[in-house]
Amino acid sequence: MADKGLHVRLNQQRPIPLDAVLDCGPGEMLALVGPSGAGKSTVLRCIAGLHSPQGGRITCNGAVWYDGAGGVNFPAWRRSAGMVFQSYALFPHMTAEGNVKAALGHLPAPERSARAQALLRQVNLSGLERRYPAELSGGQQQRVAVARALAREPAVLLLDEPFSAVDRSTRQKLYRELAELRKELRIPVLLVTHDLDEAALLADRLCLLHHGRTLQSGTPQEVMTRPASVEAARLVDVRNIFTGRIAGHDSARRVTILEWNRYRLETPYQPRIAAGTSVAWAIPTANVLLHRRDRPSRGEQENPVAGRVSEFVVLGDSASVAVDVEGIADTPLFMTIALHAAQRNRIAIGEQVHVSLLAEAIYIMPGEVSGGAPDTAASGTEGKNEEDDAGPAG
Amino acid sequence: MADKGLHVRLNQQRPIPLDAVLDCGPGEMLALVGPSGAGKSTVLRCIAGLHSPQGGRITCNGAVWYDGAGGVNFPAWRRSAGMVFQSYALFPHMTAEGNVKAALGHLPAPERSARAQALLRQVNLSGLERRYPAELSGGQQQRVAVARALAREPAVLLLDEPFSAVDRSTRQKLYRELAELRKELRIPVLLVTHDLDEAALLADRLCLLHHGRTLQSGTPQEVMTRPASVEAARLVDVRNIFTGRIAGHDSARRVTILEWNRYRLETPYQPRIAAGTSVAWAIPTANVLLHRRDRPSRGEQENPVAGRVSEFVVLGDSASVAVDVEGIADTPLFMTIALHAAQRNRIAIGEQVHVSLLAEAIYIMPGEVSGGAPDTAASGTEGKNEEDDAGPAG
Amino acid sequence: MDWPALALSLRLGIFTVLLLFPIGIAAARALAWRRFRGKGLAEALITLPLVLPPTVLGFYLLVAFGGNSPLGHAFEALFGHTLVFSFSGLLVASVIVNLPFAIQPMQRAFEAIPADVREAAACSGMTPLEVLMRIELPLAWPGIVTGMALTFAHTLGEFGVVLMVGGSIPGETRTLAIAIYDRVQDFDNGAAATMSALLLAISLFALAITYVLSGRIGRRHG
Amino acid sequence: MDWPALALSLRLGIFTVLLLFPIGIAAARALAWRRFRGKGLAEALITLPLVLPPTVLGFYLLVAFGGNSPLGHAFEALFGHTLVFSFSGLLVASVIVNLPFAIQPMQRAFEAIPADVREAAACSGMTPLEVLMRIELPLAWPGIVTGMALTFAHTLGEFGVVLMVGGSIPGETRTLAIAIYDRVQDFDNGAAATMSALLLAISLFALAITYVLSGRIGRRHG
Amino acid sequence: RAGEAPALVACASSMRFAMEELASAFRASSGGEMRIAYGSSGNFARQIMQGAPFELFVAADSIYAGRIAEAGLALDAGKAYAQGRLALFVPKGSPLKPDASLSDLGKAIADGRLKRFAIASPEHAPYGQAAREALESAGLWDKIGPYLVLGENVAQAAQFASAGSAQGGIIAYSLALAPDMARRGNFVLLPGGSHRPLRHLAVLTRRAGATARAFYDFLTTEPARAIMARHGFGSPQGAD
Ligand SMILES: Nc1ncnc2c1ncn2[C@@H]1O[C@H](COP(=O)(O)OP(=O)(O)OP(=O)(O)O)[C@@H](O)[C@H]1O
Ligand SMILES: Nc1ncnc2c1ncn2[C@@H]1O[C@H](COP(=O)(O)OP(=O)(O)OP(=O)(O)O)[C@@H](O)[C@H]1O
Ligand SMILES: [Mg+2]
Ligand SMILES: [Mg+2]
Repeated sequence: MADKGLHVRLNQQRPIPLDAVLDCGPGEMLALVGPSGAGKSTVLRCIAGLHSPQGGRITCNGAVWYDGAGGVNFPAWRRSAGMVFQSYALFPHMTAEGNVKAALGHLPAPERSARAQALLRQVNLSGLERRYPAELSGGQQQRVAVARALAREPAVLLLDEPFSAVDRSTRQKLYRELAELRKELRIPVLLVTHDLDEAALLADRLCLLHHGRTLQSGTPQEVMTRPASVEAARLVDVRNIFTGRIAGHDSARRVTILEWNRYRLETPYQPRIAAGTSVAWAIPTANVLLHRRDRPSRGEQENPVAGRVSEFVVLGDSASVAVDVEGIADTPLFMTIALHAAQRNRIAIGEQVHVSLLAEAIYIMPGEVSGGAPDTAASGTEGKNEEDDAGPAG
Repeated sequence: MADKGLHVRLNQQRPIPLDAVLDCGPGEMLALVGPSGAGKSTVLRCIAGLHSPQGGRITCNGAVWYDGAGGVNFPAWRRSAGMVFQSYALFPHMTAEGNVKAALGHLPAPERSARAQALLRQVNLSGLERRYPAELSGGQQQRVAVARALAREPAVLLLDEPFSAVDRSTRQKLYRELAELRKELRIPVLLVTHDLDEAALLADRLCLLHHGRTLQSGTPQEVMTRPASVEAARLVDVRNIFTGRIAGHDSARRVTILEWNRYRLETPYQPRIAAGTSVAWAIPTANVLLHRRDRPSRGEQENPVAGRVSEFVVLGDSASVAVDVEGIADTPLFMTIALHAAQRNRIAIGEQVHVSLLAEAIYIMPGEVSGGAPDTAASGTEGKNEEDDAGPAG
Repeated sequence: MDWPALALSLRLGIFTVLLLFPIGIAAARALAWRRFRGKGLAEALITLPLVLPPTVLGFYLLVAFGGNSPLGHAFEALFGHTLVFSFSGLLVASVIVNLPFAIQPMQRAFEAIPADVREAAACSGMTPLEVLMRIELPLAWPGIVTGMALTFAHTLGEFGVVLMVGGSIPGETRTLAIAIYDRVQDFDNGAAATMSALLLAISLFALAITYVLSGRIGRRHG
Repeated sequence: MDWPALALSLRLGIFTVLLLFPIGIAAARALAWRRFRGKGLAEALITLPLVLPPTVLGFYLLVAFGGNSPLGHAFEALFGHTLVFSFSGLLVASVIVNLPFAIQPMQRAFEAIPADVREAAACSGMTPLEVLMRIELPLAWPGIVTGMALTFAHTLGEFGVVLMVGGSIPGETRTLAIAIYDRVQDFDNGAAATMSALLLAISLFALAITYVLSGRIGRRHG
Repeated sequence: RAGEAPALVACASSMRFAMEELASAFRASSGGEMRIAYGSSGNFARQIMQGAPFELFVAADSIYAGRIAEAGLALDAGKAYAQGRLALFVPKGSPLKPDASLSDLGKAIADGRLKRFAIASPEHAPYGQAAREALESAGLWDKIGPYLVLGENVAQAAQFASAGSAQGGIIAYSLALAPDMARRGNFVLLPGGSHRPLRHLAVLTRRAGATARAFYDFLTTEPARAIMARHGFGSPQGAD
């Protein structure tokens, strides 16, 4: 009860289904990640007191802000939650400085102006204090919204995609400011983002939200490398998700053998999974190694697989390559390789390639997968996405 | 004149300074990249006919849309430009389907509904056709805006950060749809984005905009690896920018020697730059190689440099490391290495490290740099950014 | 119950609303979006009919449109009867008197339409007329309905100006409001009360319906 | 020139505006944002004073406030003089008559404030009162000014109701509008014209100033 | 005369009850149809000057009809068809006595029983002018000033006098006879000598047709006088 930090439990059927549990300690930053329409903004709105869920409980530093059963429901202005709205929601009749000053009610009037200017400097907007929102670019407006949310010295900070309209270098600066601020303020910070890099970079913990339900929480590293389910894996952008069957365990070599169509893959030793179980498994695109054409290299004995390049996209220094693996229908295997490596090996669409799936990087998800023949990929991404959006509607 | 594609020349002093030249052929996608407040939205608004610049000329497929000297200025509705607004600008009184149908005026009425639904399916919004904008999440609204812009079958497509609010996997799908569409429609597409990966992935050409001025155009690869100036380099997120002096040329070994404080760096042979010239130079973070602690490797003879780790940030599979190079004040050298390599070499803040600057990756920018002692970094990024925003105001 | 007077009042109300609908929208849009010199004065001039006592306004209109004025002469030459003391005269007077009621709320409604929404409409290839019909009018609708409802109600109740330029001729210019006033003056409170109740019922009904309907439209994009 | 009448008219206009400012804002906000049963009816009822001819309305008020009515009795017991034939009576009548002029434009203005802006204000730690003062009122200001300007102008010009409940007592209930009407009835067109011109000048001045000022505020967030 | 267009008559609203009876009596005797507009005499006078299509103007005083004649819009100088009378009206519950000599009114002023007293505006309403004369003859005009509330016309003065907010008023006798008024209080006819005669004039305009002329003549016939007497109007005799 007198527990520090933010504790949130939300239950609701309509209009937007919610079934979410979140905890965020003081000074902690929790990233809330999920597809468009998952309910991320709605969760923030519930915490800020702008939406009353049907049931649940929200406490902050021991104070009960909302309790569906107890009939407690603090109004927004008494909750002391600083919020950056996805739509910015600036006050159109106030200048940038006025917008920030409006949230400085706790300071004596003569100090507000200096503080507002300092906040605007922090978000890289010095010189634009006198502009009205209509005279600012999208990214500039967004930064005013960030400054305003910080101004209040809130008990929790709720950031709804606060950097989506800001260019990368300004964003770097804002990241640093935010980190500073967290050290100073020691309050829970909730960050809604769809940028996993951003989440990995900034957040202490990450929470996956899907159809209003929290799927998994943990450190970003944990969630991204060890997603708890196929659903979660897809949300953290794991592209190589397949199903297979546990063939057995080799306690001597400390490997577990995974049957994937005609292939028998060595994977980290996990004797607790019974042989014969159908499982979903994944491998990061960076851990699919391309065999060099000219000479064999270190990892070539590890789970070799052959296929044909079906897609080749250059992304700056690196390239994303999709390989149709022999014997595996439908879904290609994706790999990311350095651009020069791709060029050296003359990767092109239609070319035959040999790759290795690094054994230590193969991750088998907990829980049995029903149906699915062992050789198929764990259902395609596209069709699914359409349901994602329609889902909460029904 | 009867030239296909979009040709834009804009000149303006007030209220927003502009000095921009853009060309975009049919079927081509041009990414417009620049910091927040650079004038990207303003350029799109000029093309769409929503803002009249003081001077310049805009032609599309040979038709003059705007000519400051000739007094031509087509109104927006006659320009046939499909636009996604940064603020979405959906019609609040129409459903998602209604919003799209509103831009289908060119189709016979009975066909509109089916077409609108098809477009909404393309942007992953099936099932939400009947929702009003206020009942959609931010990302869903943005996708309605994209569908509406496509609906018009425009002569040019103007996309102002059209995917900023959309999660990564939906974005992947939209990328694919957009690529399809470009093949079908063969129209010029202008994409404003601050995501360089997105630009690299989608765009045929990239144009850098800064303070309303177009700095450089070219393929994304070109612009990102060969920025024309320090300014441009900074915009494409090149982190390692330094100044040095050309010491001389070694025509035998076909290298140019660059003096960088106490170091003499070998760089690709460029005899046309006179010895003694002060130049700005850059190196990609991926081309700074860490020397292994355990055993020496291939590249160690190449431009070795020693320093101390001052920053270490893990980003998914890889890590970003900042090294304070001995003898170089102020600005660290950044490198990106695989996470496992960092761990293997026990990288930590304060540790001494040895790195090599790969000679072939050192890029010397054209033009002499004035001032700057050869050992300093080419002026810091932070202070500059603040001016970036204040700049257009003055 | 003075049925011809009721019919006349309704006819006057409906025609006034029909005439002021286009006039009001045109004026309100211009005042909302155009910048021109003397805009403040134009807005004040439109408010004028509110400032003058209706009877005084009626007096001025009577003199301006009367048989001795150039305007009155011209009208009589054209249509064969005087503008004052005829339904046309009432209508003209009623339109002038209701300018502020119609235009002011409409103007505020047009001003409230976000600029980017109108721009998006133009970028969707809609002609200015289509933008008006499909974007501006629906979004400004609550304000337009307010203006029209105020106009209709006020026309039904208008008394001073009609009295001055109408001449209270039965079936031609004797509106229900005047009939009621006559009854009150005559101490025929019963008849006055009946007629007032009917006038109220009609107006309330019309107003309640418009507000409920426009509320329903407005709620959609709350 | 009837200076006491002018002073009285201005006093009545100012007091009416002062009283209707809080009343109008409270009613307009409730109508704009609350959902309650019978809201359409409430809106229609507020429009009522527009529907009834002012003289008829005045007659009903005369009876309702008169010495024989409970209300009239209560007032007389409290203040020692009758509500009718007094400035207080005029003021009450004027407030009632102006309800639609004040509330309708304000309501539309409050409705046009985006929900997320109000939410952001609450999230900035403003109390509901601060939100009202610093966000809602400034944003609704053009509509509020419209309502107040319509009210002021209409009060100066109001004639029928004042005639009915006032009794034309010089310095107490004889407003400028009534003085002008008296002159017109006397065929003293010269005096009527002078007074009308003054009334017009004052109103036009007040209106032009408010519109220019509120336009300046409104333009900022165009 | 059936088949002829109905005559358009402008009639002072205080004459309405009498007028309706006169019109039906006229229709019965001659078959002439009329459309009658009721309103204030001042308005009608102005409207006729602005070209209003009235054929006959039946005013409730002598001034406005006279103006029409002066403006050259009338066929003749007009003729008096009735004479108005004054009454003291005292609403129910009033401490005032309906006393034709107005002596109780004087006492009420002195002992504070009187708070408000209604008359029509003496500046431009003929009945107001007459009421002032009556009060002057009773020697009360100077004392009653602070208590007066003024009706725009005599009908409004009657409203004031009967609504209970005033303790009484001097109004037209014809109005006091109206059933609705009679129920609300008591009244007494003031002596004709207490004020100058209130002559009611009718005048034919230059648009007058045969029906209007016939009705103009009918106004001064015996049956018409009888009807007017019943509604509280005196004979115009001696007035000319
Ligand atoms: N008023 C409403 N009525 C019904 N459904 C709604 C309403 N508002 C939002 N929704 C739906 O609720 C779901 C969650 O919306 P929310 O805004 O919380 O999503 P989000 O996770 O923030 O998405 P995004 O990343 O696109 O902003 C969406 O599917 C949306 O369509
Ligand atoms: N009405 C105005 N008056 C003065 N300056 C303005 C006005 N509108 C915009 N500006 C300024 O013009 C510059 C360019 O704005 P623009 O919206 O084109 O930027 P942008 O490149 O789209 O930025 P972002 O990425 O943040 O959306 C900004 O610095 C902005 O502050
Ligand atoms: Mg959202
Ligand atoms: Mg922009």
